[in-house]
Amino acid sequence: MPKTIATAKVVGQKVLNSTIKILEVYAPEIANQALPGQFVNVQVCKNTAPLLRRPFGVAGVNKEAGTFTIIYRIIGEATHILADVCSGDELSIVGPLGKGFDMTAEKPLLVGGGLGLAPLKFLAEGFGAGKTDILMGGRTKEEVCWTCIYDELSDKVFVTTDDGSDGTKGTVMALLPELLASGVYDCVYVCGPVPMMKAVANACLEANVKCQVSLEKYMACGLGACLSCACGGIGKRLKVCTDGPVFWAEEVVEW
Amino acid sequence: MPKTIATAKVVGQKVLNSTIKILEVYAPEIANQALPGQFVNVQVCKNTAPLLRRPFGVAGVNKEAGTFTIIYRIIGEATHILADVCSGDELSIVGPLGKGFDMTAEKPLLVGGGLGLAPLKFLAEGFGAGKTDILMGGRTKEEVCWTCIYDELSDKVFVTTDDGSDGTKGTVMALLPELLASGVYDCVYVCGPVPMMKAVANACLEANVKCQVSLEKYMACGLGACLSCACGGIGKRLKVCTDGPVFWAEEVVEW
Amino acid sequence: MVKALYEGRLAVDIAGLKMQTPVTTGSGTFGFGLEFRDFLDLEKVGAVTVKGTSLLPAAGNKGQRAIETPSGMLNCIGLENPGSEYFLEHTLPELRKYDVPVIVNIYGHSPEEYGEVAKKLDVDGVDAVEINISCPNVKEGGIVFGTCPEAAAEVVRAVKANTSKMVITKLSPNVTDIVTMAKAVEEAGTDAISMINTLLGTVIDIDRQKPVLGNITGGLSGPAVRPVAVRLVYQVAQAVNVPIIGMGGIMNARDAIEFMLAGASAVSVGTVNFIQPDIAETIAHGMLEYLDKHNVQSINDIVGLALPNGRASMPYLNK
Amino acid sequence: MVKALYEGRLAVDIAGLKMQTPVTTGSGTFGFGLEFRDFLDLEKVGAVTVKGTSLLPAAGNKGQRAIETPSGMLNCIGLENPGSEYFLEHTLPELRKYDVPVIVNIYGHSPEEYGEVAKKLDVDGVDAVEINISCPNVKEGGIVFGTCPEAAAEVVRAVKANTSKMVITKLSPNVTDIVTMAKAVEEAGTDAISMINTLLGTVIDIDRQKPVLGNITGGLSGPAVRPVAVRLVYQVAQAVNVPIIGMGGIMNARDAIEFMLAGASAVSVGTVNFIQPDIAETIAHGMLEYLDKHNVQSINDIVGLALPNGRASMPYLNK
Repeated sequence: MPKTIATAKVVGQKVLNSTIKILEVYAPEIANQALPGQFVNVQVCKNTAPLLRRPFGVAGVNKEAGTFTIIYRIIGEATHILADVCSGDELSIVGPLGKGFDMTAEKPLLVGGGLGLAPLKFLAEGFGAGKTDILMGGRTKEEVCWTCIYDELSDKVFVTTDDGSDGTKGTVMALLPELLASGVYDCVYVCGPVPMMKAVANACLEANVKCQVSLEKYMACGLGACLSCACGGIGKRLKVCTDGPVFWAEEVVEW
Repeated sequence: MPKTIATAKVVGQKVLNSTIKILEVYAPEIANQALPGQFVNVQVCKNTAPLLRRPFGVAGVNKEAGTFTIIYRIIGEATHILADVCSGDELSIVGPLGKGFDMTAEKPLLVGGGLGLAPLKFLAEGFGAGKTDILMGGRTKEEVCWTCIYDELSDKVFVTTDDGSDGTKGTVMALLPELLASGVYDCVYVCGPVPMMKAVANACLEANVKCQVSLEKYMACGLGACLSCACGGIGKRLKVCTDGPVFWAEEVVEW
Repeated sequence: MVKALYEGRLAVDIAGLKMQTPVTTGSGTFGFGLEFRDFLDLEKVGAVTVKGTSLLPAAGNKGQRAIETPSGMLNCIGLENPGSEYFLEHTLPELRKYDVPVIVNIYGHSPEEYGEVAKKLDVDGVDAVEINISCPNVKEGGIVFGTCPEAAAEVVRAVKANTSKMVITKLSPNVTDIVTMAKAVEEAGTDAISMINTLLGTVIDIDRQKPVLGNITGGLSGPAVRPVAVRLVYQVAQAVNVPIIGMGGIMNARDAIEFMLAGASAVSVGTVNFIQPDIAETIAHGMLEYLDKHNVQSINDIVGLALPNGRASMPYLNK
Repeated sequence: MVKALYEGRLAVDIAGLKMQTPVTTGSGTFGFGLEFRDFLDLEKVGAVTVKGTSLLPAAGNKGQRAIETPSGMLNCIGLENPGSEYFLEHTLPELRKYDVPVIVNIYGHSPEEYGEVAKKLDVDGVDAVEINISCPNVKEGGIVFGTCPEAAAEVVRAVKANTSKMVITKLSPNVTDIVTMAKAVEEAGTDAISMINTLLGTVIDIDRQKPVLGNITGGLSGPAVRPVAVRLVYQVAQAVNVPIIGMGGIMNARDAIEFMLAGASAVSVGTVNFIQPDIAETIAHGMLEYLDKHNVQSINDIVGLALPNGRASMPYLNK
């Protein structure tokens, strides 16, 4: 499955909430190959600042249309530029990159927060509508506005917010133990802030449920060359960009 | 007449030829003050590359509408970005900068080439329709496509091209001597490549006709602070950005 | 001053030089200050540092003097200036109309010449002199004062011996060991250190197949050099007993704060003046927002916080 | 090779190392080359320079290892690599399947260690070794070999004594006088010089009030440093008798040509590999266009043209 440098044509952008946008681009060479969990590296402008490409998890593909989507938060120099691209504009995108999720689960539980909910969306689509349950956590109601997406995709949608403005008050750990105890799920897929992923991974270990984590580390190339995103595995070094971003929880020793 | 940092709103862009565009922006604080010969310093993007503002001579103003125009060639990183701005976009523009042309001539002859024809357009408008004659020189017919602009503005329009594809074959010097000899003109205003301006200045000196030149030198600030654009005057240093860009030909010793 | 700006929250005292904000202007990037009056209130700038002034007028370099580079620019102005005589007669009186400290950047081609300029400028209206040691030592065959600890120290002593003003020495980054340079000028009596001066660079025009700049090489400034400047401030702040004025690619309040967290007691804005001519005043607002966000009363309290042991890492703060 | 690429117009010979194009890859920016096979034809790269290899495996630095800066990036990978053993057993056999010269960048913490790595890599399939002297000398309390002429020379001698391969020494720009460094390694027997390594820099996170990088400082690379790199090549080219491989912020053919006009006989692309992973191959096309535009047959003929006396300024071209 070769990686390519695609000249992607922007199809359009949608707004998810005040700071998050959904970008759809036409790039069949990537859309036809991308698997849930993989990411792409986007060049937001041709000038030297911002210089590096920015990595984004693939949030979904439309093989018929040859398009795929990424979901991003408008937070820095690069994403502000990205937020201004219009239908018809061209973006240089390298991908698909990294290794995706294991798709063999019988009854998967997805657990996510923040932008981690973007790759999980593609995963939910990969398993098929209604096949997955999802537990999402955020600080406020606005951060879990992703329910509008997952209500269509997943079977059960569990929500927690730190301030209790939506769903159960607390973090995902307020609900996870009982969900695991129910014995319904044979695999948990978590993508979100590191503290969330560590807590979930530990809970799964105790409950003896398989768990995959999708790591995010600052990366320059996304190709396994620069070693910016290296982390510690069992008896060997791991590269988030090529050995991951998806790992079995027990594979990762030093996060 | 204070200089300001204006947040200018793009009104629109027109194409003059394959590489030259006309940009109109709304910035009354500049439009109401700018005089023929003055320039503005435009920030084409908010990122650090390109870093510096780019200077452009004011090519015309519409005081009623509060707008002014600049005419530029799409040649480098900055002008490529500028070529993509759309109606409604905002640009930070500093101006008006520099000293303008002397407007006391009875019968002015404008001489220009390349983008030098942009500030001369504003000068022709300043004198009033039909008040000026213009002599423009270029390498090819395409380079003197400005006739479409000056046919409206000026009385007589003289054209020379190096390859003879339009007007008289040769440089502006093929026609200038006889025009000066005619005794019709009491002042010549020249803006173009340095060799053209030097030749014209010398011819005027010989013919004893007053001559103003509009110099262009690489400048960083346009405010008289960086001294990038300094040149040699009579017994003193001159700054193109604040003492100029318009000088009486005899003022400039070291171009 | 009638009333302290911003309730004094941004006021700093650099070796006796009282500034209402920690922001001064890089020599050669702010003219004589007067050029920027249309854009800002000079009295809301911490201090105005005027362009490099020499004993006699200097014409500077021929040919192209500046060129943009990725996120930076090279300049080889060649220290063109009207000379100390002209400055005292025409410029200083104008500047004195404003209630703002004036720092005069000075240079010479021998320690003696530095001393003479310093003496000439030891007048009312001048609050401090900043020594530009990045100049060729004519006597020593043009090697740059700023790259030799002994030569730099000699210049500092010559200036100190000829002025009653506060003396700032501006360090060059083009050295293997900036700490040795810093300690040498501190030893020689400088009251403060400003850093960094520009990095030496060049750009070649591949069509003309010649260097773009008339002087072949020029000084690199702008955001491109900021990581190098912050690193050098970070190193020197842990080694000297004098305050540091940090500079090098500051574009906004974030960048200024970065230098202060690295150990600078004040900052200087340079190349950005060409792009945002009001920055020397407006940057103060971003600093206040930062202080509020972090619940800090005075800008002085953030100096050095990013050092290995925080403020305890700075000899200057623990004298 | 069956047939010369581009009719041999881009072929260069760097101290015996025959390259089909003047373009090699910056150590640490191209992995082991194999990572880029999806994007380019390795056999159309002038030479593959693989990442810094040490005698034993190295885990590198903890914490964040890279951060973007204006037109550049800082990295503090810490020379993580699987070690010479692993390289010889697993990587080299893969690389040998391609008809492209292989340059191995090596480092150690003592001259002896440098010598041991060099000896270990003195095998078929390795065409040259590049010495990274920008490492702390453990014996000498961590001062960097690359900033001391004697220490650098000692490393070069140790490597030369232990290998039959062509030896390239990679110079650090963090010195007052790079010409002295260049002459020291030339004197010690290096066959070629590559320059520049990264500039030391740091970035501070103003919210966390700590340096961003786990190692506090990192190496600055990318277009931001190009003017500095070109200036240093311009200086060294006028002083040494060995060929120079120029690098530092090359993004495209224009930039590569700029280095060659300044006196580099070949170039290396680094940070740009992260952005345009096919650049090491595609840049050749821009070079050919330039040769055609200027009516030059061979890329070798443009080397040094921008020097004060053109190619006559280069001792290496006038031996």
